[in-house]
Order: sequence, then C-alpha cells, then structure tokens
Amino acid sequence: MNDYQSVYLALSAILFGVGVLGVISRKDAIVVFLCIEIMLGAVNLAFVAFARANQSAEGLFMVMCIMAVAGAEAAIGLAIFVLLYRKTGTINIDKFNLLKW
Amino acid sequence: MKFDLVWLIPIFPLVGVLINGLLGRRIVEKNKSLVHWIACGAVGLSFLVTLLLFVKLLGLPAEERLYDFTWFSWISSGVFHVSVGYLIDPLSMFMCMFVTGVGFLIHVYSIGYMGHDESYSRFFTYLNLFMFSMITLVLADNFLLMFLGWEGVGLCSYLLISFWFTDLANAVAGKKAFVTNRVGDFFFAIGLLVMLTHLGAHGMWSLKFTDVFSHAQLLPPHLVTIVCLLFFLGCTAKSAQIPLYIWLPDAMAGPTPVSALIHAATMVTAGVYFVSRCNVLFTMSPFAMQVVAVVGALTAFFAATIALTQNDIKKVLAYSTVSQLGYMFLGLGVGAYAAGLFHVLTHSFFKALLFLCSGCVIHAMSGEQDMRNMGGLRKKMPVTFITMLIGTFAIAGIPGFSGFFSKDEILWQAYSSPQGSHLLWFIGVLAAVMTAFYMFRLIFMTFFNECRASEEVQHHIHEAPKSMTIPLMVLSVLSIFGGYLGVPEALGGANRVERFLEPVFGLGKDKLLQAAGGNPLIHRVVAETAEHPSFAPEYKLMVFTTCIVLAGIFASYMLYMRKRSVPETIAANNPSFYRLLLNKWYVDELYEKVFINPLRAFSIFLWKGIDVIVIDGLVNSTAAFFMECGEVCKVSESGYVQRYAVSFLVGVFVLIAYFVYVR
Amino acid sequence: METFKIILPATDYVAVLPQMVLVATALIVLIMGVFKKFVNTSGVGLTALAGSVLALACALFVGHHGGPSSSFAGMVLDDGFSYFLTLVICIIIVLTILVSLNYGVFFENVKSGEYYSLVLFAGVGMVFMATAGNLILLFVALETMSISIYALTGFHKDQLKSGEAALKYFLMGAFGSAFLLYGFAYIYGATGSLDIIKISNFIKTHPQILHLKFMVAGFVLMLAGLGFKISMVPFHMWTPDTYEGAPTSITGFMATGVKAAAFAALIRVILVPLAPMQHSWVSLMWVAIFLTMTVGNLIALAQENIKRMLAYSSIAHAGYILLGFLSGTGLAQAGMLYYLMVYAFMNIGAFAVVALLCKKGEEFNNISDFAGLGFKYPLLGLVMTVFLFSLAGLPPTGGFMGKFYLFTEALRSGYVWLVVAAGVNSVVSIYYYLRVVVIMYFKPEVTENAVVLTAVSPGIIIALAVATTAVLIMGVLPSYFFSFAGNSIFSLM
Amino acid sequence: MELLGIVICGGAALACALLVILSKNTVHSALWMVGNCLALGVLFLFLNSQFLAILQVIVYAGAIMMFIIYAIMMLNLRVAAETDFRKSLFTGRFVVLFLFIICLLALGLGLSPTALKGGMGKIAMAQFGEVNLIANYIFVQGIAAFELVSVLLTAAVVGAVFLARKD
Repeated sequence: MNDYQSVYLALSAILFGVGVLGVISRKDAIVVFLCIEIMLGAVNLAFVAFARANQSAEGLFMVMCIMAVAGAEAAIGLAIFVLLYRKTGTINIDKFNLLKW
Repeated sequence: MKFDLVWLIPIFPLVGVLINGLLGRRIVEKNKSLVHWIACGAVGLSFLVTLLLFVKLLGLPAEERLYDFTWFSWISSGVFHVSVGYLIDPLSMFMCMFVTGVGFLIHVYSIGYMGHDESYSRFFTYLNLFMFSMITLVLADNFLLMFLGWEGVGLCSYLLISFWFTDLANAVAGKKAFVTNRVGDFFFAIGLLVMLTHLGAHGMWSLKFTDVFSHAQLLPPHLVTIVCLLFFLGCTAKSAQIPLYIWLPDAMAGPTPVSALIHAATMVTAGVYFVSRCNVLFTMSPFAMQVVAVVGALTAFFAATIALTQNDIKKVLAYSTVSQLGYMFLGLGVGAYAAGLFHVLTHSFFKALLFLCSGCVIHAMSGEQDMRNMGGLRKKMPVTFITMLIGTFAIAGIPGFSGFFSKDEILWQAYSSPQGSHLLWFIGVLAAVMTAFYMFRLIFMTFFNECRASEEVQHHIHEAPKSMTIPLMVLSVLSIFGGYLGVPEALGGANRVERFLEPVFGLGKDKLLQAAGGNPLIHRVVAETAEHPSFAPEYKLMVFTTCIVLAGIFASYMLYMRKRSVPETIAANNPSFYRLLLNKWYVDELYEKVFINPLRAFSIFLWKGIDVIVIDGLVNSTAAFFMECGEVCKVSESGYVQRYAVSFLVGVFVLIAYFVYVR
Repeated sequence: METFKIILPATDYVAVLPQMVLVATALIVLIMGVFKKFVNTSGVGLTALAGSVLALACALFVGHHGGPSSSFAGMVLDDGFSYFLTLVICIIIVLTILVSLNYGVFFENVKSGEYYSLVLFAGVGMVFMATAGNLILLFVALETMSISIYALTGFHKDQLKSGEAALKYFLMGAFGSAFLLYGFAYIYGATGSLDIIKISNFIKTHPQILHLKFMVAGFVLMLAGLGFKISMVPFHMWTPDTYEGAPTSITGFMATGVKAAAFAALIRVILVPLAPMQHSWVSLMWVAIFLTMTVGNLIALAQENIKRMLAYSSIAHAGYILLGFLSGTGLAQAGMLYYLMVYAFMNIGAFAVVALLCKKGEEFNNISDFAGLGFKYPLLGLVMTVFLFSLAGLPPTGGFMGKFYLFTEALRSGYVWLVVAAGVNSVVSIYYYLRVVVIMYFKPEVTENAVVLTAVSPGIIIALAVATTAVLIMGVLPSYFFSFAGNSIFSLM
Repeated sequence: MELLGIVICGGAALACALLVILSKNTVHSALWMVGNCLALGVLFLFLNSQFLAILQVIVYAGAIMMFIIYAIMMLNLRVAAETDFRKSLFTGRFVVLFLFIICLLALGLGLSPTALKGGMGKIAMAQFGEVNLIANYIFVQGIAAFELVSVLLTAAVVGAVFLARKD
C-alpha cells in the first residue's frame, strides 16, 4: 500500500524549515512565536504520519500533548510580551539587548 | 566485644572544635565561661569513655585484648580501601589514657592561664582540635588515618606556637616548627609509599596495622631497613631527635599550657608511639634498631649539655624534654619498648607538671622567663614550689619518685639487653647526672635566694588561681605514684606496665596476629623480657646511678646556693666551651650554613632568575592570554536572541552533517 | 463497541508520591496566596517549605524498594536511578525554598503564592523528567519545568533585565523543544515506540537500525534539545543572559535543578538506549565537550558580574559532566551523578550567598562588591570560600572528588588529551573562582554603597549550613555517596 | 486522487506558513497561521486521524490562535515591530541556512520508508485514529502524562496571570 509516507515527511521537514527561517529572521516577538508554532505544527504532522505507519495511538497522544503545550507556551509567551510591551512600548526583540557579554 | 563506643572518644573534641570554632566569638560575648565548659567538658567526656574502655580491656584475658572497630569506609578506589577505624589494644589504650587524662588537666589549667586573653575561644578551639588529632593518631587502625592525625597534630602545633602571631618571633618559631616537621613528614610519607607499593605488588593493598604487620615478611630485609629509617626520620622531626630537634626549643614561644600539653606530654611522644606501634618492622631490622638507640642516646646527652647553660626557664625544660625523649628512643632502640613507653607515661606526668609550674612562675613574674631575674619565689608561691620540687625529684630520678623507676628500667635495659651496650648505658647515666644538675639549678635559681626582679614585678607576685593549682596537685600526685605502676621485679614489683603491654611487644603478639587472621611472623620478636637469673647487677647499677645523681644535685647545690661566683668563674675560664653550650652547639648556625643558606641562595636564584623572569613571565603571559581569549570570546554573546538561535542551528547542522554524511 | 474501565493498581500512585505531594502543596500555596489578607505572608513560604520537606521525606522513605519496577504502564520508572535523582531534586527544591524565604524579604514578588507554587510545579516537572519511562511523559515534564521557569525568570517585574531574560529564555526554550520534539518524532518513526525501554530493546534486537539516517538524525535532534537544557556549546548562548536577569534564587534553582533533570533525561534517553552507537559520536562529542569547557571558562574569566560569571562557569561544569557521557562506562555515569549531586550543593550554596547580599529591591552582583566581605562577615566569607573551592575543584571539597572520578574514568577510557584539556580548564577556572576569594579577603571594603547583611533568616542559615556540610562531607568521605550513585546507575532500567 | 488532495493541502499549509513570515502586518501573520492550522487539520484527515483533525481545528485554530490575535489587538500591534525584514530574509546567510535545512531534513530523513517496517503497532488500520482508541490510550497507558498536562496548564495559567497582571 502506498501511503505517501515520504510526502508527509518531506512536507513536515519543509514546514519545519520555514518555521526556523521565520524564527531567525523576523524581529517581531509575536511573529517569532508564530513561527515556533509552525515548527510545532510540522512536528505534529510528522507524528501523525508515523503514528499511522506504526499503527499505534502513542503518536496521536503525543500530538495532543504538544497541542496542550503549545497552548501553555502561548499563554506564558504572550504574558511575557505584554509585560515587556508595558515597560518599553515595543516587542521588537532586537531592542532587548541589556544582557550581553 | 563491646568496644563500639570508641568513636565517641575523638568525636567529643571534634564537637568542641565545631562549637567553639564556629560560634566561639559569639559565645565569648555572651558568656565566656561557656567556652571552657565546652572545651574541658569535651575532653573530660573523652577521658571518661577512655577510662570505661580501659577498664573493659583490663577485664579481658591478655590474649584477647585486640579489637578493630571499623567505623566507615573512607577511601575506596579499585583494590585499595581505607576505612576510618580504631584499633583497641593495650598500646593504644595506654596512650589514649594519658593523652586524654593529661590533656584534660591541661585544659583545666588553661582556664586560669589564658583567662585574660582576647582569643580565648580560638585557643580552646585549637586545643580541642589538637586533642582530636592526637586521639586519632593513637587510636587509628591504619597508617593513613594515623598519618592524618600525625599531620593534624603538626598543624595544631604550628597554630599554637604562633598563637600570639602578632609578635614576629612567635610566627617565625611556628614556621620553623612547621617546616622542620614537614621535612620529617616528607620522609615519613615516602616510607609509607615504599611500603605500600611493595606490599601491593604482592597483592596486599592494605594499610591496616594488623594486615601490614602480619604480612611484614613479604618485605625483603633491606627494604624493611629503608622503610624503618624513613619512618624514624619522620619520628625524629615529630619527637625532636637529632637531627631534626631544632624546632622544639623555639616552640616555647607558644602559651605555656601548649608547651606542657603538646611539646612535652603528648605530641612529641607520637614518634615513640609510632616506633612502638611498628615494633614488628623495627625488630626485623637490627640496623634500624641500632640507629634508633644511638640517636636516642646521643640526643639525650647532647640536649642535656645544652640545658646546663640555658637561662630561659622554658628553654631549660624544652631541652630537658628533648633529652628525655632521647631516653625513650634509647629504650626503644635496645628493644625495651615497654620501658620506653613507661617513660613516656611518667615523663608526661612530671614534664607536664614542670611546665605548668613554670607557667605559674611566668604568670606570677608578669611574663618574665629569664631565671637570672627570678629567685626567692619559694615563700610567695608555696604550692607551685612544692609541686615543682616534686616534679624535679621525679625527673632527676630520686628513688621513690616515678622518674626513678622508668629511667632506671631504660638504663638497665640499655646495659643488659642483647642490643644494648655499656657505652649506651654510660651515655645515659651521664645524661641523667646532667639532668639532675640542671633541674636543681633551675629550682635554686628560681625559688631560692633573694629575688632579683624589679620592684614592680615583685609587687605583683602571687600564687596562681585554683584552676591552675589543682591540676598541679593532681599531676604531682601522679608524678610520685605513677612510677609504682611499673616497679621492676628487682625491687619486688610486678612491672605491671610491661605485663600489660606485653601482648603488643612480646611473644603474645604472634597469638594476637593469628587471632586477627594473619600469619605468624617469620622473624621472631626478640624477647626483651629475658629471664633475670640474678638481680644483683641491676641493684648495683641502680645504686650507682642514684649515687651519681645525688652527686649531681649536690654539685648544683654547691654552685648555685653556696658559691654562686663559681659558675661565672667556670664560664669565664672556659669561654669557648661555655659559649658553645650557651649557643646550643651552634647547631642552628650550622644548619643555617650547610642547609639553609645554600638552599636560600638556590631559591633566590629560582625566585629571581627562574621564577620572576621565566615562570612569572610565562604564567603572567598565559594568564593574560587566557584573559584576552575570554575578552574576545565573550563578544560572541551578543545579546541578540536570534544570533543565539543561529548558533543553535549551526550546532544542529554540524551534528547532522557529521552523523548523516561524514560518519 | 466494548466499554473499557480504567483500572490502575494503587501502588502506582505510591511511586509518584513525592510528585503528588509537591502538586498538592503548590495548589495549597496558590490558594493561600490569594487570601493574602488572612494568611501571614511568610506562611506561604513556610507551607511550601513544609510541603517540599514532606516530598523529600516521601522520596527518601517511600521510593524504590527492591528491584527496578515501573508503574503507569511503563510511563514512570521506579529504579535506583529515579530514586537518586528524585532525592537530589527534592533537596534542590528544599534548598531553593529556603533561599527564597530570605530573598523574599528584599523582593515583594518573591513572597507571593504564585512564586512558590511555580517553584513547586517546576520541581514536579524535574522529578517526572528524571523518572519518565516514556518520551511523552518526558516531554510534558520538561515543558512543565520550563514553562514554570520561564515565568519565574521574569518575576522581577520592575526590572527590565528580568523581563528580557524571560523573553530570551522563552524564545530559545520553545525553539529548542521544537527540535527535541522533531527528534522524538524520528525516533518514534524508526523504532515504532515512544517507550524508552521498548526503544532500547528494539535497538538491541535490530542493531541495523542504527545505520538508518532517520534514526541518527532523531538522535542528533534530541541531543540538541537536551544539550540546550544543559547548556552544551553551541546550544549554550541563552545561559548567561538568563542567569543574570533571573531572580538570584531562581538562578540557583535553574543552574542545579534544570541541569540535574536534563542530565537525567540525557542518560536515560540517549546514553543508555543508544549505547551501541557510542563509538560513532566520540569525535564529535570530543569537540563539543572541549568547546563547552573552554568557552565557559574563558568567558567567565572576563566577567564582572558574579551571577554571569557563575553562569559561564556552569557551562564549563556541564562540560566536565559530559566527560562521563563520553566515557560511557558505568563508573563514569556514577561519576556524573556524583558530580550532579555535589554541583547541586555547591552551586545553590554560591547563589544563596549572592542572594543574601541584597538591599530592599537592589542586589549586589558585582564581584567588586565582595571586597572586604571575608572580614566583615567571617562566617559568610568562609562558607563562600568553601563553595568556590569546591567549584574550582580544590580538595578537600566534593568538587574535587567529583572531578577526580570523572577525569579518572575518562582517562581509563583513553581520552588522555581531553582530560589534559579539562585539567588546563580547571586551572583556568581556579583563577576566576579564587579571584572572588582574593577580593573577599584582600581588598579593602568599599566605603560607599557597601554591602550590608540586612536580613538573615534561620532558613538561609540552615540552607548554607546544609550545603557547606554536604560539600565538605562529600569531599572527605566520598565513597558512600559514590557507591550510592554507582548503585543507582547499576539498577538503571 | 489522494495524492492530489495531499499536495493541495500541503501546498496550502506551506503557502500559509510562508505568508506568516512574509506579512508585514502582525494580524495578517496570525490569520495566515490560522490558515496553516486548518490545512494541517485536513492533512490529519487524510492520515485517518479524525479526532486530531477536529482538535487541530477547535483547539489550535479556534482557541490558541484566537488567543494570540486577541493579544495582538490588546497590544495594538497592527504593523510589525520591525522595518524591512524582507530584505534581511532573503539576503546572506539566511538563504543558505534555509536551503541547508531543507536539504538535510528532506534528504536524510524523508525518503527511507523501509524503516517503518519496524513498527510495533497492533491496531487495525480501519480503527486507527478513532476516538475510543485514543481515549483508551490516554486513560490507561498515558494517564500519568495526561495528569501531568493538567499540572502544566495550571502552571502556565499561574505564570501568565502573574506576569501579565498590572501591579
């Protein structure tokens, strides 16, 4: 049975790459965070594809956990952004450069 | 066997150290007396536990008096294991008894003596630390733990000699003691390593005394001699023998209770203890025994000659300590281990007593130590006078006092033992005469005649407080009666000390070792308890020695009471000889010329030439190089979080590239 | 369709008793924090303390009797390794709370219920990370820990540095866990399971799988994700910034707890199952370890801020511990655990001293602030000296013995040059650790804005005493602890 | 037929993802992200995982993304914080890195389906992805992780509320 496994995996890899690219190039903290979410989405896709290939529910449960974690990260991340925005009026991550060397 | 309480003995002083060391200053602010209650209490408790175990040990039949208590594993690395364990046998309990006992008395004495010192808690912390180390030293069941105690007492000695470190002389004296001891320790450690590696080559990776001694036959004879000599060199430093005795007289810079405890009664006997502990090894090497005996005899004689002319009251006592330690080694060297240890015991009583008395004198004289400025103290300080007189009788070997029995035993053994010789005996007798002479010189100069101190000092002279005099009285009682523990058979006694220690030294040892799982020794221990076919020679020697000692006392009386101009005339007529003695045979100067100056020159060369230019240059430039590297590298930490992410990515890429494509 | 019942044996819950106690305490503390008016503020901290001590007691007395076993269908492993790390982590939590009790005097936020509950939640995550037998649980635990610590890092809300640190840690952390997850996905794809023991067995029975690029890439991504948490070069960049900006009590917690948990995961997930392919990562890990030690130590030389210096030094310490990872023998792993334990005590101790030197709302974090401290507060100076000696690896402290074990094993495995490099690094590190000691004892006290100990609670005295004693005891009597670590490694499932 | 669907949805997911990183407007980025989630959801359906597809739509696209958009609105960040990011996006090292990651991941990983024979699954293909199977896993084998997720969410809420709260 041809289940197009490699297509899913390639797609997942490319999506992951797009996410990484966004993380290292965009300066807006929220967009950076969105790009991390893209990476997680790519991981999810890989997990579901593998879960089907392995025919086990473990991978599916992992995906659910990842969703929950993504939600939790969103909550904490946005809280940090709000905190910083209140202080400085920006969430451009290049502006946060007090700590270095 | 119920000796498991033994770990309590070292623990009490350690707890004292922790409490006084960490909180001492605060305790002193609140309630000064608490400090000495803790310190003395700790040692007192140790003494009580020791007493308990001692009584228990006495209750056992002689051949069962060996118990090895392993507390916990200390170092374990491959085949080599060392545990913290305590060996209970007659020898260790014998040592532990008087270490804790005399230690306790001196702790009590210090309450009065150090009462006005600013660093009250520091003093007691050090003293307790010393007690801990000393107890560890004598109770340890293996060489390494013993060495820990050995180093510990050295450290405490250093700390206490330079206790008043603001005075440069004290700091220098402390340093001298420390360095000299390090020299000895160095050889000691080499001996230990030689022994261990050799035994290890036979699969005996153990440092336990019982293991080592029962496998001693694995060592070839020449190696035993080397090891014994290296050990003995270590002992000469710790126990102040030729050639490394030079630190002990200077060590008198410390507070007097310290001189009494460490530099007379306990620490300096560590070498004697160690040689006795290793009697199996030493007995295997007759040459090493000879060296011990000769060095001991020479030291006894040599130090006594120096003591004749010293004017500092503590220096006299210090040289007399060196001399008496020489006696002990003489005893050990001729195979009379028990006699040597018996002298350790009596000496610890009367020498501690003498030092404490001299402390009272110094205390009363407002810190004056020169005997030429003393005199006539007999009436003002009766207790001190009487107790000191008792101590002097004991050390001089007046019949009936403790020193008589022990000294006589050593002299008799030196004369009669197969390893002994008449020459050794004769040197010993000469030293005994001189001892009597200079000790009475001390008494006469200090307590008799008119007082030569200044008016102001005279005004302050007073008897010491109770906390100081009570230990004196206890010690003087011990100085009298301590000797009766070991009355020789010739005088109708049972020589109990020797009987008690016999399992360790005598033939009983083989049985003990077998009981402990070891092999019987191939080299039989020479029986020093040879049959006395007749006591007549011993009587003769005893009477002879006593007479000649009394003659020495009489000479001292004549010179320092009656014709007081004579000593000066003698000194004036033999200026070079007098100066030679006064300046301690110029040994310090000799060492300075032979060892220290070349070494110093060499080290100055190393310092100025090699160190400053080559090494410092290297080190500094290395340091500068690393600092610079740090400065450069830290720029990588730019503070921009996305660059961090890039670095992360690069890492991942390198890893993947390596594993997926290169590998 | 059949109905199914949830049937779990009660003993399963006994295996996670410490974690349950921690969660319950966290919730109680959280609720207490809400009713500020009725509850004394110190009551919150004390409750958290009581709960964590109880958890420690549970970990000590309830855990691991008999051989290794698992519960929750293999999700939670109960072996000697779990036991050891649960103990270490519980000790870290207790010490952190003790330090925080004092630190809270200076900083209002640290007193709140949220603070303590987050510390406890993070602790739950750490314990689960060390005991997880399944990658799902491992991941959730890691995120529980991380998310709590992201928040804790930003707890100085009035300081921009703290927020910045939280931002950086959060972004990098989320980025790193995505990589970790991707690695999990590949491992899952290659072996068909997320259960660590099943993965192990699968690799044993199908050794050819190790040649699959798939599998290797999964391993690499996991290594990156966990390497991030232990700050291995080049995944270390977040460490100094985050450590500097975070509240000091949390920095100590991060430097020890997170590292202990992440190393536990590293051993469980990579070292043990992938042991058959160990020979293939040698040269690369060699370089990584070398860089980790060297970069950490070199940059630490150039630091003026003590928290930042300790952060760089923690990178270097990760390098030392990774030596055991490279050697891979049982004794080397025992050495890693031993070092983790010593490291926990000495590092939390050092950070506790830093946390002690505060004014209301202001910290003294410059190394120059320590001038004259040794004489002004002799006991504190002594304690700090002990910690720094131990960090520098000088006898008679535990740090020395830890390095001794790790270096010896690495030598025995033949990594002579790496050990030489590690030795040189230790020497370099002595320079910057002893610099603090020198400044404490040989520099005159600064006159203006001098450091004053304003609040010393009994809690922090206990914490410092415990840490000092532990460091010294582990240095003088290492064999007990080492055999404890060794036993825990040998009963590793 | 199936392949066509996969390609379309995959293409959509990819396009949405690219648009997320290319949009100047933060709100637009977030909306494209919703699109990405929906496309992934459809892909999950192709992969026989109905339940996850539903979750993906409801939880991801519905809840999390709305939460993010709400935050963006609250911060009033209509235009992204940076200027000229597109130039930096396609210059220099980022291009190299991008190509690198694509080639590594796709080449090394995607094309070896033989590996998947090692799977240990037992579930019949027809049942795969049904909710009761997942539930069975969650509440029997995965109960520990499931419970820990609750702890995680509590911690996140506590932390978020504390950080975002105005003092």
